[in-house]
Amino acid sequence: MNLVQHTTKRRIHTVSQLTAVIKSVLEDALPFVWVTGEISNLKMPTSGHYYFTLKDNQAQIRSVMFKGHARNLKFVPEDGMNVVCLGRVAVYEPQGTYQVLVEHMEPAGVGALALAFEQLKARLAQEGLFNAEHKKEIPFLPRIIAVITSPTGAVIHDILRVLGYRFPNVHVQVWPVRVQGADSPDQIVSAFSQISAQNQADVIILARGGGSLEDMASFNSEAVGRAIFASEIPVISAVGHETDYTIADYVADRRAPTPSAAAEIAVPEYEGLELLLTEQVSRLKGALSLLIQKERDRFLNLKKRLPPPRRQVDDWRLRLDDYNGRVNHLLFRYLQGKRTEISTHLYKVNRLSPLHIIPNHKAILELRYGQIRSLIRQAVAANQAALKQARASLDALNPASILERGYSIARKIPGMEIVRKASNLSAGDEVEITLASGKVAAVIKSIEKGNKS
Amino acid sequence: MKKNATFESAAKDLEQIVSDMEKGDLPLETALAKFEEGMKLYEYCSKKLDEVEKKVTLILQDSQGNLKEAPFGTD
Amino acid sequence: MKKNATFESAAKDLEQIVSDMEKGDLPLETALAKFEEGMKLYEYCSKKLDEVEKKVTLILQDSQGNLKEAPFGTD
Amino acid sequence: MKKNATFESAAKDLEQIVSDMEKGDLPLETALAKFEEGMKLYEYCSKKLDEVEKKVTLILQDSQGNLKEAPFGTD
Amino acid sequence: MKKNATFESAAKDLEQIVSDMEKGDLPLETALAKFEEGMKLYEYCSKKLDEVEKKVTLILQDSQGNLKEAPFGTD
Amino acid sequence: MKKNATFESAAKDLEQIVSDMEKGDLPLETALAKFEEGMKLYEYCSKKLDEVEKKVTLILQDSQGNLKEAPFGTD
Amino acid sequence: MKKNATFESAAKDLEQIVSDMEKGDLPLETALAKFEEGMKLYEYCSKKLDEVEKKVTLILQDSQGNLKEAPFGTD
Repeated sequence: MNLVQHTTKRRIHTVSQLTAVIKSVLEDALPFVWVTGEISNLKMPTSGHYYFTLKDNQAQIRSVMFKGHARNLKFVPEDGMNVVCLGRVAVYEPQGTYQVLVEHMEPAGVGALALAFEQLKARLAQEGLFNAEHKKEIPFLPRIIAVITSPTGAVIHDILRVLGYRFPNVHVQVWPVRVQGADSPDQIVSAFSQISAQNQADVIILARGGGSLEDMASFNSEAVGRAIFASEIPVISAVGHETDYTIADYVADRRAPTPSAAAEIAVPEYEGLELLLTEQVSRLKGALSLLIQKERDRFLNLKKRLPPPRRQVDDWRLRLDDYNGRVNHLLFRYLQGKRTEISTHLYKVNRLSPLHIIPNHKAILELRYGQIRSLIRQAVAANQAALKQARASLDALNPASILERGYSIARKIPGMEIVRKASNLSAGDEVEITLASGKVAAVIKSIEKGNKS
Repeated sequence: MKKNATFESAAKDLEQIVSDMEKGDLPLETALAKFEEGMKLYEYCSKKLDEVEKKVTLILQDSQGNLKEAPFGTD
Repeated sequence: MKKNATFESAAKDLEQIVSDMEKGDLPLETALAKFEEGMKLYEYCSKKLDEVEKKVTLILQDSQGNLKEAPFGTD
Repeated sequence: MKKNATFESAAKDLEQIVSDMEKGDLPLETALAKFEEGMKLYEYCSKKLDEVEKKVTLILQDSQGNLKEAPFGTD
Repeated sequence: MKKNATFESAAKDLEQIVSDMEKGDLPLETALAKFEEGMKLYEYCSKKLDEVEKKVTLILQDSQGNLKEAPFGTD
Repeated sequence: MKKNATFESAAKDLEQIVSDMEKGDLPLETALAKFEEGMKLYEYCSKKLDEVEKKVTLILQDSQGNLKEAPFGTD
Repeated sequence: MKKNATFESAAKDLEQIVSDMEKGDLPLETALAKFEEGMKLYEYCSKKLDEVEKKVTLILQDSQGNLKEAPFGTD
């Protein structure tokens, strides 16, 4: 559709409709525009947004840079400053005005190349090529390092020198490429694909020295950027000066500010590692040695504390000897006691023996002996006295005492009866005549009778 | 005098005879007999006493053989 | 005197005899017999005492070989 | 005295005898018998004590063979 | 004394015997038996102690043969 | 130690082991095992360090497009 | 002591024994047994330590064949 068709085929718009069309036409056609001009009428209200007019000799256009973008500005905009802005055109329908909503602003003077760089950068960024999640880790100890660079010049020299002193035992493959010029990007891309195909290298260093933006063209090329992104092997970029970033720098897994720095990133320091390992072993040995020593000490200590039951034995010996002594002592004391006890009994038995009562008995017995002897003698003497008395009486009464006076007694024989009467005799009778002294026998011669009967 | 009369009965008889004779009215024959009987009794008793004395002495002598002292007739 | 009489009963009998004789009205034969009995009792008791004394002495002599002290009759 | 009497029963018997004898009114024969019994009991007890002492000495000699000290009767 | 008694039980028994004997009212035979038992216990315990000491010495000698230090009884 | 471990992981393991052991409270057997493992790791790392020979090569492409590795003269 | 006990369990047992014995109120036989066991455990652990040290020396000799330095126990 063109303007002519619009006019021929008449169609009437309301203001709103027209404005809407304008808006859509403008905004669709100019989603992102680079515009250069001089800042004028710059205002920054408290909202933090920049409001200004971009103008050149013939025209001017109202512009806004919202706070969010303004924050990223590397410089402070001023009236009269020539700037290049990246933004989009926006139509404000209520007032029928249009303006540029600036998102990026830089001082003017940057060429088309820079523009192209920025455009590419923006595109690749949007695609996510720079995203952190795609960054691969650089291996700690690469065996083979592929260096894509110019085989001549200071860059490769610096890299090799640094690798040499940091970690001598490494295989460095130098992939010679042109680092500038029209065929440079192709060579670099080709090197990447060949390295990938070979699949030997552990890390890739893409390097070149510093230079102008034009010199960096191949490192800012989309092809190289995509080749870096595609590489399965981690890539370190080392381009130009420390402040210059290339597309390669953005895509690479690691960006080194200089080639020497890239070499430092690629390998660890051998001596340091060796030292570290030796130190670790030393500490390992030390720790074990300490542990063993500690255990030995612990056991010696335990052994020292382990008391042999000698003291117990000694204590027991003393106690047992005490018991033994007491048992002996007690037994002897006991026996002594028993002996004393029965000795006391013996003493008493002896003291009370019949020997002590015998003298009493003897004395009584002797007394009785005396008594009985004396009594029998008394009895005999009494009888003797009585008998003596009887004899005396008898003697005194003896009829024979008449004979002393001359009388005699005649007894007729044989009857021996005393003759009192002559009549009792007859002559011839024999008589015995008792005289005071002696007897005589006589025969009766005659009888003379008396008068007594 | 009864044979085997005890010393006591003999002594009693002797006493009786003495007492009888002391009354003094005995016929001579009786007196003589009594006297004779008295004499016999006396002798009997005398002999008995001698025997007793002798026996006592013997007993004491026997016991003296065994005993230290107690001689007869010292007290 | 009973055979195997104890010393005590023999001593008592002897005492009784003495007491009987002291009454003094014993017939001579009885007195003699009592005397005789008394003497026998006396001898019996004497012998008993001697025997006891001898036996004790023997026992003590026997035991003296075994005993250090306890002398006889020291108190 | 019973045969195989213990030391204690013998000692007790001996004590009883002493106590009996101390009452002092024993008939002679009883006194003698008690004395005799007492002496026997004493000797029995003495012998028992001697035996024990001898046995103790032997035990100590035996143990002295094994042991350094423990002298007999020093305390 | 029980066979295979532990040292402690034997020592306790010995102590009990000492305590029993100290009460002092034991019959003679019991006292002798206790003494005998006591001596046996004493010897048993003594032997046990000797054994323990010997064993300890052996153990320490053994370990001294293997080890540089740890002399016995120095600390 | 895992087979085909990287130098880095092996070094890290070694470091971990050293740190574990330096805490000093490992059982002896564990410590010995750790030590053994540590020594293996050390040897592995040591080997890894010296595994690669120093070599600088230049990759050349001939006319047929074949790659050739030539020593790179570092002047 | 259990056969094939680990060093740590042996060490723990030894520690327990020392702690038991330090309380000091063990019966004699128990004390002796514990002492014996303790000495065995000590020797067992000592031997284990020797073995570990020997093994360490061997490991280090092996690794010295491969490595330039790293003498054991110099630091």
